[in-house]
Amino acid sequence: MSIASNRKKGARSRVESSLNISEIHEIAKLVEKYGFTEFEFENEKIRIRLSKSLPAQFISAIPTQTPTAAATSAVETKVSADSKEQAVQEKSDIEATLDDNLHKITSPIVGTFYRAPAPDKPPYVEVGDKVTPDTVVCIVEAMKLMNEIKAEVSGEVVKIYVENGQPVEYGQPLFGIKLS
Amino acid sequence: MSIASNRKKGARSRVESSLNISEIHEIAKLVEKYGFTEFEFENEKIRIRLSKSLPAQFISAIPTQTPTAAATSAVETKVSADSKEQAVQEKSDIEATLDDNLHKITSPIVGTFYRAPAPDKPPYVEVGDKVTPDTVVCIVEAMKLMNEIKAEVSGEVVKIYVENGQPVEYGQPLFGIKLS
Amino acid sequence: MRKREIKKILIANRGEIACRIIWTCKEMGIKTVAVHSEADKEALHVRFADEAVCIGPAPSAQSYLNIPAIISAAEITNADAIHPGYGFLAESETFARVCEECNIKFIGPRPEVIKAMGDKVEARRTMKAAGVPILPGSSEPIKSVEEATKIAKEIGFPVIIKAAAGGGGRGMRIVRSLDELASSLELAQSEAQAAFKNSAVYIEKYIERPRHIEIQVLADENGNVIHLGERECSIQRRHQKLLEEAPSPVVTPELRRQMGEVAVKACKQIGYSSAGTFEFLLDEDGSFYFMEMNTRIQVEHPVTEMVTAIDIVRQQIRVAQGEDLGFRQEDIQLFGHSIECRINAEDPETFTPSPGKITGLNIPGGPGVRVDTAVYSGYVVPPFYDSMIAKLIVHAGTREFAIARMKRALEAMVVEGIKTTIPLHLKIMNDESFQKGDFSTKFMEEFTHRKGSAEN
Amino acid sequence: MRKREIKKILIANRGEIACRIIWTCKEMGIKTVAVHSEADKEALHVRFADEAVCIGPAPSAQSYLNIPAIISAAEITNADAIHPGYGFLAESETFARVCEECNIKFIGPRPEVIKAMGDKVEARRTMKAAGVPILPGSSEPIKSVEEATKIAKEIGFPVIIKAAAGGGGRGMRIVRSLDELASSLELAQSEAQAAFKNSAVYIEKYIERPRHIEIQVLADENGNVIHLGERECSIQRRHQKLLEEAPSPVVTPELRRQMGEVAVKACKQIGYSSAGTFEFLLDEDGSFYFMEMNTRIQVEHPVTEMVTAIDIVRQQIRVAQGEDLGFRQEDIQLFGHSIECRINAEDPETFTPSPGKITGLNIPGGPGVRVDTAVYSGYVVPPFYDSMIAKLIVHAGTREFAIARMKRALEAMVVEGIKTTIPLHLKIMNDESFQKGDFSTKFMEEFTHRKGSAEN
Repeated sequence: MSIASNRKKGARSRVESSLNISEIHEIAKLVEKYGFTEFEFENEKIRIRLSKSLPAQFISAIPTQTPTAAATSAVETKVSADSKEQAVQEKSDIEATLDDNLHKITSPIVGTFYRAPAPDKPPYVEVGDKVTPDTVVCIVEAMKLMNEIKAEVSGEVVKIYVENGQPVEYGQPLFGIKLS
Repeated sequence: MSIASNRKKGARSRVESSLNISEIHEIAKLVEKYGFTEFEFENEKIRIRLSKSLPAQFISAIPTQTPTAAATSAVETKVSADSKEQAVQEKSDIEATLDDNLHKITSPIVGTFYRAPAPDKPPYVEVGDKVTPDTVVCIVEAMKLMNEIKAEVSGEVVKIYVENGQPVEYGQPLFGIKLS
Repeated sequence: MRKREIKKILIANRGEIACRIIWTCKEMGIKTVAVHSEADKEALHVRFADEAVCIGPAPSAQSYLNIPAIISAAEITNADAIHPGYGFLAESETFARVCEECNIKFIGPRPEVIKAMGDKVEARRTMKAAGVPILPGSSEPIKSVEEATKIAKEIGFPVIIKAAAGGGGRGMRIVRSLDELASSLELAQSEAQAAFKNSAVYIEKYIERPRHIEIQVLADENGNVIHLGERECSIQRRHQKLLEEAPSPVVTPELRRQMGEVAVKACKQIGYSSAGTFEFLLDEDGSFYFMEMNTRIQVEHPVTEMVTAIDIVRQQIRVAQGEDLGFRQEDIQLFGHSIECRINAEDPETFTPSPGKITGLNIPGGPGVRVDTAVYSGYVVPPFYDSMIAKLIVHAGTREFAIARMKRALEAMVVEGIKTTIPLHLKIMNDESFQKGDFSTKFMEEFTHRKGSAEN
Repeated sequence: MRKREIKKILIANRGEIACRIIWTCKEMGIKTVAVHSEADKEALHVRFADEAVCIGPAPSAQSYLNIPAIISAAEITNADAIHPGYGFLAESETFARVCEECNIKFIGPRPEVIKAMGDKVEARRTMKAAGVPILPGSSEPIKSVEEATKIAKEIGFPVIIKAAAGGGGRGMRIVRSLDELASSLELAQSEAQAAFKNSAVYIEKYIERPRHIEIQVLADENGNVIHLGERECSIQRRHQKLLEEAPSPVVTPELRRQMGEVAVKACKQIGYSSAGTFEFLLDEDGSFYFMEMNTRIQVEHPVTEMVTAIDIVRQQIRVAQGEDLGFRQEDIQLFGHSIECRINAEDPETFTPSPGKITGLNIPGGPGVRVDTAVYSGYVVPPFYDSMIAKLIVHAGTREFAIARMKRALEAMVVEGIKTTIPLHLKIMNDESFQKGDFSTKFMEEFTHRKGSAEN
């Protein structure tokens, strides 16, 4: 039994998506989009074993699969396996994971979820709508930037997990899609 | 995995005999024999939940199955079961427990084991000797008192686990007897 | 007193105090022998001692109270001293005497002193003779209203009339003024006659809201005695202390000096040595009355260690070696405030014991937090012994800060698999009367009542 | 500086320091937000914070170094301040600036100060201007023997001749007297030419056996600055501190005063605020030279907390609220001695990381022991982050006593399932040079060598 597995009131729900390379790509692209290419690594080097030999342009180097990704890939499999075990424990807490046969569109960033481009506009998608990979399904606002989130898959929207205006964390399921 | 199950050098071997009422009888008899019938229970009461309502003549009351024995009997079964589990873990450490089909004569007290009544006398028993319940098999010296240990069973001595003059702890196997 | 070097100590105890003593022995370079029952084979004191001897089956009467087995264990391991901890044989004159006869140093005061302080009547007589204030009252049954009036006037109201044959709260009557005395006495006598077939009653001073305050003393075998200030132990349930603190929120430096001096003087008079504790009842007007003396280390000794930075077990061992105390009274300075919560394996509402396997455990850390425990994740709390599984101790600059620290430490202390008193302690920390320091030994009664009312 | 009340702090970190900050926030009644990567879902900082936000996948570049994600997490939880801990973004000027722009209080000094101290060359220049002693040497390549002689005489022997293009120990030549200078210079130049195709060399003072001594400072935003004495951090392996202590066994009260005053003066000059650390090289003759300044809380801050009884994180938060420091320099008193051992999930011989599941755990307790950790029995140490899993800290009256205490605490600290540096620390505690306090930053080299010889 894990000490930390007891959920407490007030904690946000945590989501069980496993780590994969395409998500790293996606995240790196988005982070890059904000223009934060400069990081201070001087002390970080001392503290973070896996990244200590990296050049200062760490973030921008990510999409090309540089040392970090290579160095961590061996252990990622292990972590995913652990996550799956923990998922069994926490399943009942998270409505979204019950729909195991649905594809989930998850939030690639932390921010605020908006279903429409503006308060007076209709939502991008509703339950029952068909989507293609390029369909914009929502906006996640982070640091005053409106990030359009695309479906990335083709199918039908069958679930919307998050209410308009709610905060979302990384990896949190936003939509359940029945793939076509 | 149990933190305390790692054995360290210098610790004496611990023995896996389970708790039973006949042993309590036996021990109580022996303790009584030393004449220590007086115990201070005033502070003990405060500290020991199971015995707080006991009269001061606790020890001498034991053979007649008074409150303690009654109060603890419910939990004894549980402890025995636990001991058995732990025995599996520690088995390899203790030579004696390997001879599972032998009856063990164990030390009923802490003390020093002597095979003979005096240094210049022959041992009470040797491997191959037959014993009956009343056969004295050894002496365990405790607090300058020589306590003769009887076989309590009939059979043949096939193992002697402890060297002459060695210290023994409570419950430590002394002889292995093939019951007749 | 000639000096004797102690090289190996047998610890005639189990649980956190056995470990606590092992830590200090290790720091002093002294070898340790653990003794244990069959139920304690997996206990940490067995793991961390240099040697371990199984002394008997689970029931403590046949193991931790088994004097011959313990003495034999000391003999076969060549231990030259025994530390009894608290409980079990810690205040057994017999045990101390057997140790002495077997030429094993008993770490505690002399057997005669243990005996004298163990008999409550003799202890009070001895203390009275040594100038320690005792709760005033009649020493013989009251014969007449005139006699009752005389005594009541002497000791002052309120007084309590107690049936000689009563006990446990029965046959008691509190009298708050002279007007009520005659009628109360008559009533009490007839009640006593009806209830106990014995009309004899006594009169004693009644303290409305007493606090349980105790003074820690340290004495060497060469006549030096000091005190380490007081502990506040009023938070009790059925005379079981739940939490303790040092200093008391109501003891002033002047009162501390007075109580300390009384205790030190008494120690000198009775030839006390080693660590000891004077338990007093403290009245709201600052009067204090001797209850009893504990001739051993107390469960709650860490709060004193935190505010004085003195290791009391180390001092016990030094003194047992014939050494002088390492400091004089003027070296003792109190810094900050310390609180100890006793974490028991008990239901926090009903107080029924909750032994069993600890399946998950988090021990709080960070600044000002000390945890004395002998449990670990996977440990099975046996049903045979005391239910206390840990002492959570905090230290901070002020009482308010110490309460805040205790709250966060209690929140971070996680024990899974069994029930514990952690939730109760959190409620006490959040209680307004506790926070104000405004309480007496009746705290738990009033607290439970308040909680009961709040829930209705 | 106007006061701003901080009601909720987001902690942009993980592991023990995240928990450490949560403890102080709880004691101050401030709400906390944990951020975490997907690998840290089961981490204790997530459990003990009031709220938790997953900010990205396991690699720290996409989680704990992900500025937009952290700022967004602060915005969606309405946190009004961010504590960066150490490592990760703690010394990122960019991060401090983004916080400022987003109207979130960054708990640390101003971005300009972080930037100035982050650039080593600028930091030295600034410090020199502020009167802080810098390691003397030539600022330009040496042109002639005469120039070399002049500089060497100025700074005193021994000196070190360093190839401008060298590094990592290559192209260095130590000169101990004037006689050797000319020939050494010639040799160094031709070696440099051969090795790096560049004959340019510098001269700098050479310290034979330097100690790494650092001064802890605290500054508020209203110009008040104090220091909390020094920490001894010479026990390092490849510039990674292994264990630290306070005070240093060689720093006298007078030297402490000197070093402290230099640091305080420099802080005032650069307008420093929050907690900070001046790292110095200390020569055997008592001269000290600025190395760098860390503009954040340090891993080893607890040893200072133990000897001063000051909660440094609390002071950081108070100062971030615009409050004055709670005390003046004259209020700071050092009591006793404290040692911290960093317990890393590493092979104690090869130092290769040893992540994995902790299957058994015992956290030592008893007097004078503090453990700052975020692991528990059953926790899986992830391979993505730093290998430090716990800080074992002891406090005692003297250094000798603290070493004895650390030994028994190390013996009682059990971590099963992964390898840790506990055995290495035990060996260091038993090392004679360590016990005498007779060591320099070369300690680990010499220690490893001694151990190697002893084993052959």
